[in-house]
Amino acid sequence: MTLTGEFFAFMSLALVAVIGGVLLLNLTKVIHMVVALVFTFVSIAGIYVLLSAEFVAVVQVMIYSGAITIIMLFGIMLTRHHGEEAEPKGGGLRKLLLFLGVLGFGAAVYLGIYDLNFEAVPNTLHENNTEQIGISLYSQYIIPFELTSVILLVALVGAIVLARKDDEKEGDKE
Amino acid sequence: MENAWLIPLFPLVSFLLLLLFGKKLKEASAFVGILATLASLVYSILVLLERLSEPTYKAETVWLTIGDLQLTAGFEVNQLNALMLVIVSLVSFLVHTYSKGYMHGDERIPVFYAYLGLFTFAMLGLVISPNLLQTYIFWELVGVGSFLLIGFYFYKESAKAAAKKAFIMTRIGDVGLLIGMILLFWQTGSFEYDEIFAAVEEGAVSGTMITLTAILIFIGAVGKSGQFPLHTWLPDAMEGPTPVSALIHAATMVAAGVYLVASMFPLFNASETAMLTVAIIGAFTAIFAATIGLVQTDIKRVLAFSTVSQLGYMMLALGSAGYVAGVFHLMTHAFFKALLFLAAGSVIHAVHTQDIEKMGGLWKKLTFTGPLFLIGTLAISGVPLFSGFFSKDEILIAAWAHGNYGLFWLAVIAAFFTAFYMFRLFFMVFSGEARSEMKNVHESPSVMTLPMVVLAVLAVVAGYVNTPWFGSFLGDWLVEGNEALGHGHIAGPGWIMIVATAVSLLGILLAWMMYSKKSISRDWLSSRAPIVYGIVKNKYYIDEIYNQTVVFGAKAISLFLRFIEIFLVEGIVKLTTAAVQALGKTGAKIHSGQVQTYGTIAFVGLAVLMVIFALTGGYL
Amino acid sequence: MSSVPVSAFLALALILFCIGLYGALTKRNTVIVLISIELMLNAVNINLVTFSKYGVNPSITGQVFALFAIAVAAAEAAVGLAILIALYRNRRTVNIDEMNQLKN
Amino acid sequence: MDFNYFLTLLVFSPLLGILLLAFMPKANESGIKMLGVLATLPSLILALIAYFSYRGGNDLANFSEKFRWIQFGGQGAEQSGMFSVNYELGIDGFGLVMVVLTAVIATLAALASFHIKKEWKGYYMLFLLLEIGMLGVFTSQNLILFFLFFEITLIPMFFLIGKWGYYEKEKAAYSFLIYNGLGSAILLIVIMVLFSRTGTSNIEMLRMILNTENAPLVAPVSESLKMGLLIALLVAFGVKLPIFPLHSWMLRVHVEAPPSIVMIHSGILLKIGAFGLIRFGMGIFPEQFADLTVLLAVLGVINLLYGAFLAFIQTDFKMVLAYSSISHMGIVLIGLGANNEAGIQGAIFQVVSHGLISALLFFLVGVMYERTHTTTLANLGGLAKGMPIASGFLLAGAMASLGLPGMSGFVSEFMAFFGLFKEMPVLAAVGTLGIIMTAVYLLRAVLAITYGKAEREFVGISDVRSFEWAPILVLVGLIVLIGVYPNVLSEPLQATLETILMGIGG
Repeated sequence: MTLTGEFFAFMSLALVAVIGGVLLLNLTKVIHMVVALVFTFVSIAGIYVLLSAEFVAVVQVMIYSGAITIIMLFGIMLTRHHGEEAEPKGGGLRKLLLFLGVLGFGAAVYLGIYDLNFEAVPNTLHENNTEQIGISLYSQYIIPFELTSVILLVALVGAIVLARKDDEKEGDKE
Repeated sequence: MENAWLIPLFPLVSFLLLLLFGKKLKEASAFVGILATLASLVYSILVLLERLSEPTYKAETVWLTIGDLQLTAGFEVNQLNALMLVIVSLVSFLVHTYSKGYMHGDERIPVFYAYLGLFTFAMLGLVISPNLLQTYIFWELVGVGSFLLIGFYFYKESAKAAAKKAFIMTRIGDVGLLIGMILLFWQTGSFEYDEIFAAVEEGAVSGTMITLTAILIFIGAVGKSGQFPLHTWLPDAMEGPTPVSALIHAATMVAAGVYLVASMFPLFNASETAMLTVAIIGAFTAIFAATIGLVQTDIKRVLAFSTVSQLGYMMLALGSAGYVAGVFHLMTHAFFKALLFLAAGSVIHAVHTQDIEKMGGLWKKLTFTGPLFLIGTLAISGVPLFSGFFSKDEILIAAWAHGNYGLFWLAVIAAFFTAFYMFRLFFMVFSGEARSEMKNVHESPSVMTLPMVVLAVLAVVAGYVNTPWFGSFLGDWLVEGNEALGHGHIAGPGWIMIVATAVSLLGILLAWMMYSKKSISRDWLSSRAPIVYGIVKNKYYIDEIYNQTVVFGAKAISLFLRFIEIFLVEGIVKLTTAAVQALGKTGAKIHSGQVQTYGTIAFVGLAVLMVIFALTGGYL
Repeated sequence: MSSVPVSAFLALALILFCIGLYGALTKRNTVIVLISIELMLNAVNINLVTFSKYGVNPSITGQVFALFAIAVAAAEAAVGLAILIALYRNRRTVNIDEMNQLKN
Repeated sequence: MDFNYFLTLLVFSPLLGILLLAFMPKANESGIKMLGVLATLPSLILALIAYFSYRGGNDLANFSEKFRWIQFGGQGAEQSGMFSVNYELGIDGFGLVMVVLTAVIATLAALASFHIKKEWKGYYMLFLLLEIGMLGVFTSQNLILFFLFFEITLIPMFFLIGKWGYYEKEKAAYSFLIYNGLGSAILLIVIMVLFSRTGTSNIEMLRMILNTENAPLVAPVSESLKMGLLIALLVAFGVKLPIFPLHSWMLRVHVEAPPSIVMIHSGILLKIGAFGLIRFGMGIFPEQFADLTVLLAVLGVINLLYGAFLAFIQTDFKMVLAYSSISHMGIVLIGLGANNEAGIQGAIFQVVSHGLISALLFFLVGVMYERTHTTTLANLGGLAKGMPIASGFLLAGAMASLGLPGMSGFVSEFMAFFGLFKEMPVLAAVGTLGIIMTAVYLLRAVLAITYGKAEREFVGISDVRSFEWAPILVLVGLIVLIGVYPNVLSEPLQATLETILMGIGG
């Protein structure tokens, strides 16, 4: 493995992503956690670029770092009681168990992937990436694409209904 | 002889008939039993007469198939069998007749005769068995017959205990026989007597194995014949009606042990150790029981201990290679001991007590019974010219000739004791004055005295079939054609006969001086050595020792196992249920409704599985 | 040829997935739980994109699927938050410990 | 004679009775009882026909029947017959003997059920269902079918104990169900492993496949797996038999269940354990079985002595009999442990013989309880005065149980020990202590009941009544018949024994 720029880029991006994740787990204020995760999302976008998926990277930045994070922040603002994560009581055993479980799971999967290496096949993903995706989406995956739009619609309507229904209920009560 | 198998069937038929119709027949059921045994007797005599001139007859049929093995059942008529058939059916017939009078008025007469029939069937079946397995089968049946008859007065606690004891003690012996028999089978490949003997003779069985099996079989005989240390049931068995004691515990069943050793004689003879064991146990039992007999006060118990003692004599004879002597004494003993028991029954019938301390002066009142009892007493004491004299003499000679000098002297002392306690019994019952109020003392009816007369005659004359003076007809006939059994007559030094006569007369004299003339105080022993007297009086505390060791041990084991049952087995059960309950409770707790907990558990489970798969490479 | 091995990308995805999983199952604030789930989805997306480039048959399909996944994740986040708010209005809490309606 | 559906008819004939009973008005007590008894008769008659036609020279293979039933796997599997579960009934000598025994005891127990006090309708319907299960167990030629019938016996039994039993009936019923449920679970595992690895559940096929080298298997069955399966079988049937220390449920059942049910239970259901061990344990895994003989013999001796010593100190007659059952099942194990002709035949004889004897004893317990309302030894005594006939038979039953020659108990005991003495003389000698103890505890208990002073309250009680004669006479008759002429039983068994012994190679 040579110390190329690509490698250096990967390492730093990965480091940032992992640090973001760890911060998510360890910070106490909810807002901070969300912000920590933004780093992770952005560095994942960087990873996508390394993997010659520019379009996905952009989408990642827009949807995750943008939309979802904002939604979450709104969620926190709308609901939050105490800004901090309350100290869990009596969950120590569960946490330990889970930690071991996650560790075991990770180890088991890592066992499966650590020496995975496929024959490198030359590909042209980086050339006109967006165009390729567009062609693929509108030809091969047209039906899933349409279905996705249905899902989004349903989610939109559903979210509105969920939010409104309670308003009415409360209105009824009052 | 081809139809000798019919002989045991007559009493069996009587047994079945009485079971079915006994209630209607009432006292008439006695006749069913008497007729059946009469038929057996007549037929037995015919078979014996036929056997005198013809060779052994044997017939068999397949009884049980085990794979390639075929176990057979059948019958055999050889010298010993034929002789035993006559003895058994004769005594049985006489006892059946006698019981007609003795049991008169008992409402359970049908049951009594049914039991007698069952016993007689089993006993006759035992003596014609051609193989060990069949012997064992009838051996056990005889035990049941005895058990039923001892417990005939079922409402008496003592009878219940005695019956139980008799059955269990003999069963201990039976197990010995069973083991010995099976071991012998796997050594020789057969249960048949002749094939076993052939195998032993060929040397197909190792010496240790012969000794082992012989001793195991002897244990069976010890149980049945009331030899030390399994003798304690026999005196207790006197709880049964007296005719039963005469039939079973004097003449037939207890002799079965001797019969068994006699019929397995070639096997025993092949092992010096086994022979010595038999002889020592026999001699020891003879002297041991005789000493106990000295101090008993129950008329039947005295006779019971004398039976034990006499059986010891027979064992001594067999153990000293005196095959003929043993069988001979078996025969004479059957007659005079049955006579004594029947006479004792007659006395009890008359005075309604068994305690000789309360009797006395009955000579004048019981004009038949008295002389008959005397004949029996003389015979058992070994007074010259009576049958017991000849047979006992043979035994002593056999013991001497075989080189068992110590045992010989033991036997002589036992003979002295025998004479003493038998005459002590006789004098206490019949001479002097009555020691308690006796009302309605009357002589027994003729149906009871006639059998006694027959036995008395036999008790006198039976000895002459085998005497050193006129020739040993019985002995020669018994061993004819079978060298393994030894000689018909063993020559011994002449002084033995004199010694035997002297000790028996001495015993009689001593008894006369103590109990009739009263020139020696009766308390002579009890006042001088009260401890010895106490020990002997209590039968050496054997029963108590057994109670303290064997019975207590069994109880202790049982309690220990119950402890295991409660704490270990039930404990495991409780532990299991507790574990399941704890698991259930934990499960209920986990179901807190929190998605995260569910998720955690599901995921951890998955992780564990994945780790396992990863480690095992995907295979379980 | 890339100097970064496939397994490195996969390992990164694995680490992120584990972090997300751990967060989703331990955090008490429902919003954080939702975010952790998003993180897990992201980890999966990394895998998809990695295989689309370095897989046995490199093709654009992996990226397309990543896009779909992102779309669905977005929808899920929206609905999830809506539910969260509805729940919050009912029970005045976002603390997941107190959400045990499954129990009864 | 056409025997095409003979066994199906035989097994399911009680169903007719169940249907008829369903339409019977609940109040018609005598009608229900009559019908209940009559419904057991067809299977009895058919069983006897089978027996006599076999003795008359008919081949038992003629009775076999087979229908395709359930098919797992695709079309290809159907062609090869792999993974198919067929409805297969058939009997060999052992099965025949057990079927006859079951039919006889079921009829007698139905008669004994006249003592039942309530809800005859439900009782008899469950009873008949139980009979179907038992007959099915002994005739099925297929492990899965066997398992189904095996389970059918559990459910009615559970209700019969739980509803018609004595004071602690519910506890006893649960004990029964839990223990036996565990046993069947283990059995199911064994069956499934065998099925999945060999592709067949037919007993004969399994026997052949597993004992031929290089037979076509779906998945390999290693020697150690076979051993594991055999031990699992031992546990599964050991619960049923029961083997120490898995016996405590059986004590409760014996004490709490109504006597007529205990007749069935002790007479037949316990025997399924022995049947299974011989049929499957010995039949399918003969080589591994040969390795386990020492264990079996030791377990047998433990059972024998443990039961005997504990029976010795029990204060309740039913408990004495319960422990005596444990003790006697020890003899079955001893016979199996001997693993030779005599031993196995002795074990089978003991199965039959103990079935008859314990049925007789428990019937008499029922008869006596009916009159004295107690089974505590201390409260009983002198019954020979009030009921001489019942007492006599009780004594006879005890004698048969303690192995008196001329009765069936002796033959089996003798053969089992006969066999074991050949293989392990020392162990057998230890075991013979059990023979003595059997005499001790049985006499102690029986004499305490029948002999001794009559308790005043028992003086006026009545002896054996009309319908009570039939079971007593039939059972005693059979016990004596087998005892006097054992070939009546041993001849049908020879063919089965040969098959089993061929597997052992001895």
